[in-house]
Amino acid sequence: MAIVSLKKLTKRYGSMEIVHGIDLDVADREFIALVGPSGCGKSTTLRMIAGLEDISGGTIEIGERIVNDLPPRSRNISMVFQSYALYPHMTVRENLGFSLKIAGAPKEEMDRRVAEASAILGLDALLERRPSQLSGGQRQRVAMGRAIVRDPDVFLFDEPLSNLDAKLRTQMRTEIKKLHAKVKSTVIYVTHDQVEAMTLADRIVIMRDGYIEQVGTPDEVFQRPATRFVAGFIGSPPMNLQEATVADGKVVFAGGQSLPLPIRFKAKVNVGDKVVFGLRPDDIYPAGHGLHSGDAADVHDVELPVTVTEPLGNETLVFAEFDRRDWVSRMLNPKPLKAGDRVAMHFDLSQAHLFSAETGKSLRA
Amino acid sequence: MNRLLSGVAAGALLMASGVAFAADLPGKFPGVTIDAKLIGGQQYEKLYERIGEWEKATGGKVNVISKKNHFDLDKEIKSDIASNSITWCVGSNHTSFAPQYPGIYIDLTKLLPKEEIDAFVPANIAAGTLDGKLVMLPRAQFDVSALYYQKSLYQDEAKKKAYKDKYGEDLAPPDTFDEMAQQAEFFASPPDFYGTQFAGKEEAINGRFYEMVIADGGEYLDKDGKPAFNSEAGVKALDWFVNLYKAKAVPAGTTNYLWDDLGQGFASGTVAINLDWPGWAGFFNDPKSSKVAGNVGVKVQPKGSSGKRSGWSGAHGFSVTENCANKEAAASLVWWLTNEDSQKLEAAAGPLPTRTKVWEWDLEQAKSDPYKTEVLQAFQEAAKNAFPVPQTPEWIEISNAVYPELQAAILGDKTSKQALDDAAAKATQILEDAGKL
Amino acid sequence: MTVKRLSAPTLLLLPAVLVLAAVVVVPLCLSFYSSFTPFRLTRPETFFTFIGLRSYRNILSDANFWWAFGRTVLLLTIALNLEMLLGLGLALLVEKASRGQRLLRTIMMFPMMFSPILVGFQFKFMFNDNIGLVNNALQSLGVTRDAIPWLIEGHLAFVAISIAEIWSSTSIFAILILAGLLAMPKEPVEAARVDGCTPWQTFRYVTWPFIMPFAYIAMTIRSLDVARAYDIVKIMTDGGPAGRTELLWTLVARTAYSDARMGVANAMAYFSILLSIVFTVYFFKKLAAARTQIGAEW
Amino acid sequence: MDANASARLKRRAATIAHRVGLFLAMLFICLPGIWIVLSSLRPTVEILAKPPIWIPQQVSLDAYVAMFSGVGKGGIPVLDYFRNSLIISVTSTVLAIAIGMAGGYAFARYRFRGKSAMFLGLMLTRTVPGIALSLPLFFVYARLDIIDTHFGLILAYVALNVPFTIWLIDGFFRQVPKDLAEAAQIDGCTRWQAFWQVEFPLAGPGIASAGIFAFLTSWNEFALASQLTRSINSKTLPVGLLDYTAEFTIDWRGMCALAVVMIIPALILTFIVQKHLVGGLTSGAVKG
Repeated sequence: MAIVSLKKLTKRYGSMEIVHGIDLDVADREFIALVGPSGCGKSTTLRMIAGLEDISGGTIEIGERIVNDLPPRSRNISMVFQSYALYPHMTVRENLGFSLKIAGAPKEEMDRRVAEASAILGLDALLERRPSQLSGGQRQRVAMGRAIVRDPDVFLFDEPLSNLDAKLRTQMRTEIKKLHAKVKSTVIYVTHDQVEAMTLADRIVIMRDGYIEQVGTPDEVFQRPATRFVAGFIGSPPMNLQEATVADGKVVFAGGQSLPLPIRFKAKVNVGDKVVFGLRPDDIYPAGHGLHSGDAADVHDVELPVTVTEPLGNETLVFAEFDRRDWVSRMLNPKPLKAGDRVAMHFDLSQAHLFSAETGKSLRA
Repeated sequence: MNRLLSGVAAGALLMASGVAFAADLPGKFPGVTIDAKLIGGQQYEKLYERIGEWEKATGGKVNVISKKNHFDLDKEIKSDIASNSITWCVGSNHTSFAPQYPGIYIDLTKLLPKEEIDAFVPANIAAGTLDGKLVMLPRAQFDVSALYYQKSLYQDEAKKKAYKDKYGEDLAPPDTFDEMAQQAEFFASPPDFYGTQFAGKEEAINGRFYEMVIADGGEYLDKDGKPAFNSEAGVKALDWFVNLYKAKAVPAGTTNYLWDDLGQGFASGTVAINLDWPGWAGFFNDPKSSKVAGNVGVKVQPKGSSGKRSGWSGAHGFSVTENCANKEAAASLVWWLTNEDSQKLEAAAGPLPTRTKVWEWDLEQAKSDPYKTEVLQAFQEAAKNAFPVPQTPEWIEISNAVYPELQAAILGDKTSKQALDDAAAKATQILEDAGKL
Repeated sequence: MTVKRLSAPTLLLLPAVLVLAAVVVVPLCLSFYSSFTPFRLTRPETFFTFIGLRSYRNILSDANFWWAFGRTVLLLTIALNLEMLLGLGLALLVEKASRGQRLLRTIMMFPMMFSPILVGFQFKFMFNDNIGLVNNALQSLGVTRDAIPWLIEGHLAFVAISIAEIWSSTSIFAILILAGLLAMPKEPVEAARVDGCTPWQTFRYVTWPFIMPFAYIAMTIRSLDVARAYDIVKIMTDGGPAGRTELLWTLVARTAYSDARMGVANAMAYFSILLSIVFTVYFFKKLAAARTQIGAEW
Repeated sequence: MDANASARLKRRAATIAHRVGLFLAMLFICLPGIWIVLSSLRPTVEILAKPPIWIPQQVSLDAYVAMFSGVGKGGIPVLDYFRNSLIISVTSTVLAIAIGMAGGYAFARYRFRGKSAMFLGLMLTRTVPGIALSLPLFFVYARLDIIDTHFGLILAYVALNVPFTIWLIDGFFRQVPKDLAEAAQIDGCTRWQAFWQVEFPLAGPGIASAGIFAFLTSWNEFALASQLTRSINSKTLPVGLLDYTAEFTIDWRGMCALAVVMIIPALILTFIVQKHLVGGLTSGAVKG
């Protein structure tokens, strides 16, 4: 049983508070991703869970045991570092077996568990090499193997894939997912890459400036971002977000252009409210090239000039100017377009989000 | 081989004479341990083998707590005085350093029979006496300079003739400093050959200067203890060095030379005349170390313009501290290391003794060796004119203040008079600071 | 836990602090006090006479002291800079060599194995005007007929001392700069070559900025340790002749021991300590600046 | 074609220039050493010959034989000096490294108030010239009665070397990524174990190079040794060199022989560890 529970967890360096009393419950065998821009406190939080940083306030429970002041080795965790932190003076085998050696495990057990981990990760051919003789992906695998061998309650990952190239990263992502299916431990995974978080995690924790902005499944955080920040952070390309003012039945942008007030927000706002209007690129598209058929109830059509196109093969990102700003749209089944073309855009306002300009909170019911 | 033989001889003599003093000296000191600071260096070591015999004879024990050359020993003794840690009994001493610390050593006349002290050369005893206290008993390491020269130069007919033509005198080893300078210039042919040389720094140049001031009829310190070397005699003395340097009759590096450079320079055969210490006599005549071996003549030091010969001298000796717990035992050890047998042992290797009897013995021993006889006779003659440094505690400090000025004059930075006036001013200042004037 | 963590660095530093306090700080306090007394070694009672700043006043008005001071600064400046240049050259030469690195590096460090006092004796003999190696060689090669008075003539003596000092200490620069060269990534140099830099430009704009921190480390190490030059100078000229090569350290040593005027000597010593501190702090600053410039956390 | 030819020529010229430069530099470095070795083998009359004798005519080991042949026969207690030097240098190096490791680790791994001031302060203790320190130190030592003991000199040398070892070792620990120690702690190590199992082996070459510097400093130090040692109880080789100087003489040949005896251990040691020395100073990229 390895539930991880953070209560009012706080970190201060001198007078500077880095993590502001966050609460989080991680279920047993759950894969949870901490995501956010650099400096948001996600790594610090992870390191506090690991015991590598003192905590300034609150409690950390692992497996229903308060571990606030326990040293890392007593928490029964393992961790994969961004730099992998392989011991350069040991072979792969020694790296894998190091924790067991320290724990004084008998040789047979050590060999057995190293062999198991090595088999899972396909490291058999590399066991006698040193880290310097390995490629990036191989090192990554060794780092994971070292974590597995310990058979921990909780796996901690600190941006494990950020040193890999794009292709390898995708590949390793899949392997991590498979691994989790096999070892069935609780995983806390820190990343700044929302794609990684979305693809891997059962639930995502989005952090900013030492606060948790939202906790939810990938679907929840994508569909129902709780704040403007989450809305902008999750999804690629990011959501179009523009400041606007609510007028009678419409939202008016800074440049004077307006869109109808989405129906589902009619009861939530008053005339004169300052809001941020958000619409994902998937919900703006040239007629006939969208996710939806375009005949939904709350659709608005505008003809806009194209400024840039980014063809991706199966789709093209079209940047079109509206209210003197570029809005990104995703065109499926792309047709050839070039800068300067004018194109009729569907705005699917049923998918629109409104956030309070003042608090950044979603105005959704 | 020679050394070995003399060692055996000394050993035999020791057996013979050891009985004579057994009644009172060395005495019996069972269980007594004497801490001693001794001068270190190969040529002084042979004597220390005799310490074992003293231990056997008296039942005492000697614990050597330091062995260094005298400059470092001086530093060490000063440090001990300053930190109040004179915990030892017997110390090596030297007439040039002794006046700096008159207070720490006892008067040896109180502990040793008068006839033993009378057996030393009186001048040596006088040099070891400060304010009426005999602070050290000299060992057979007495130093006064004599003139070494390359004999062949004086036998070379061409040179003889050239010299006669030039100066109207016969070429013979110099008897006065003026002759010496004249011949030095005559022989010099830089950079391959030099007429003479002198040690150019520290106490060495100051001592030579001191010696010449006296030879020229002047005084270094007057009877009130005031610096008086910036007199006419002083200027004349200093000019002697300056002119030799100007005439390139001495090696250009001479102002940085110390004794070892001089000895090695003469041994290399590139110097005609060399006023130097007795310790070199063997070295100069040893074909293994010297190119002038077999060609060395020795003569008493030259006369100054006043007709006086002068011999700035130094002697090594041993002293007993006031803090010593067992002064009798310490005095016995000091006596032992300077007694007849010990002196014979040391003198056999070349250095000059300080006991009258040992001088006689030494000359006797050298009879079959004409070179050694010549050396001993010259130095015995030279020793007659010997005198130690002025016995003021500030001597070393004055020396340090004066020598840069002497160098400045020699190198031409100042005139001799100017340099001496500056030096005298500094020396006066030092004496005033010390409350002596 | 918190208490324990707080004390960890303290505990770790404690032995160093204790040893340094015992061997350096306490004796320094003692000597600082004595610089306000007319302390003479041979008269221990003078240790308790207080004369205030008189020694300092005397020193400050003593031209010889200021000459020695200036000469010391000059020697340090010249020697340190030349050592750095030569060390750099040596490191570049050794780094370029394709074979025999092990031997070359050992030879490069050869002078470090010589005790400074030995260096002093060795160069004193080599520079002897009459029988020294240098003059013998020059005369045999027909460069000169004269016996050049290396240790006598004012400038030459200074040169001779500098040569000895440089010979004995260039190794430290060479070894540290070599370390820098070996640690340097190859890509920037290659990039510079492709970008059309001449070898000199490549060195000036790419290599040098990278190894600069190493050079400053060497500078700092050396400036911490400059006083070891004392042993060399002491043996070679001991400040002479006629005070032409007098440095602070030789002056201090002679005043302290030979003249036995410890009080005054200690006052002088404080100037030499001050000088070392100024040099060291200066190079530390330079080092920090150079580190940030290339972003190297060394 | 022309351009290629001249570029090739230039390159060859550069190679030759490099070889010549390297040879000259090495020659300049080695000459004094070679000369010392030669001087120790030749009779004095040949060393000091004028005109000079460049090619040794009589080579012998007399000076070495004499050196070892005991007091009174031209010998000096070289074995005692050697033993003292070895004991003092090795012990003080080990201690300086141990203390330096503790201090360097503190600077590299911990944050604490006044860290940079502390660091500079420690460094500055090294700027005190030996000559300024020797007498006050002597006072303290005289009170503690540790003059002329191994302990006294070891203590002094530890203090002499500690600032420098702290500095170097601090740098080496900084180069060992913090991650590694943390990984080790997560792998079940205490901080102490993590240090010995991971950080220490990785900083090893660097620590070895700090050790070499410390050893050479102790081995060659003279100013303090001449003040704090007195007899064969503790006199070290550099002080022993002065046994060949007396009031009027220097036995240059004997001194050279002793110098050779002194240099050889340092040379062997350096030759063995030079790879670690340079490697230790460079060990940068632990992470690939």
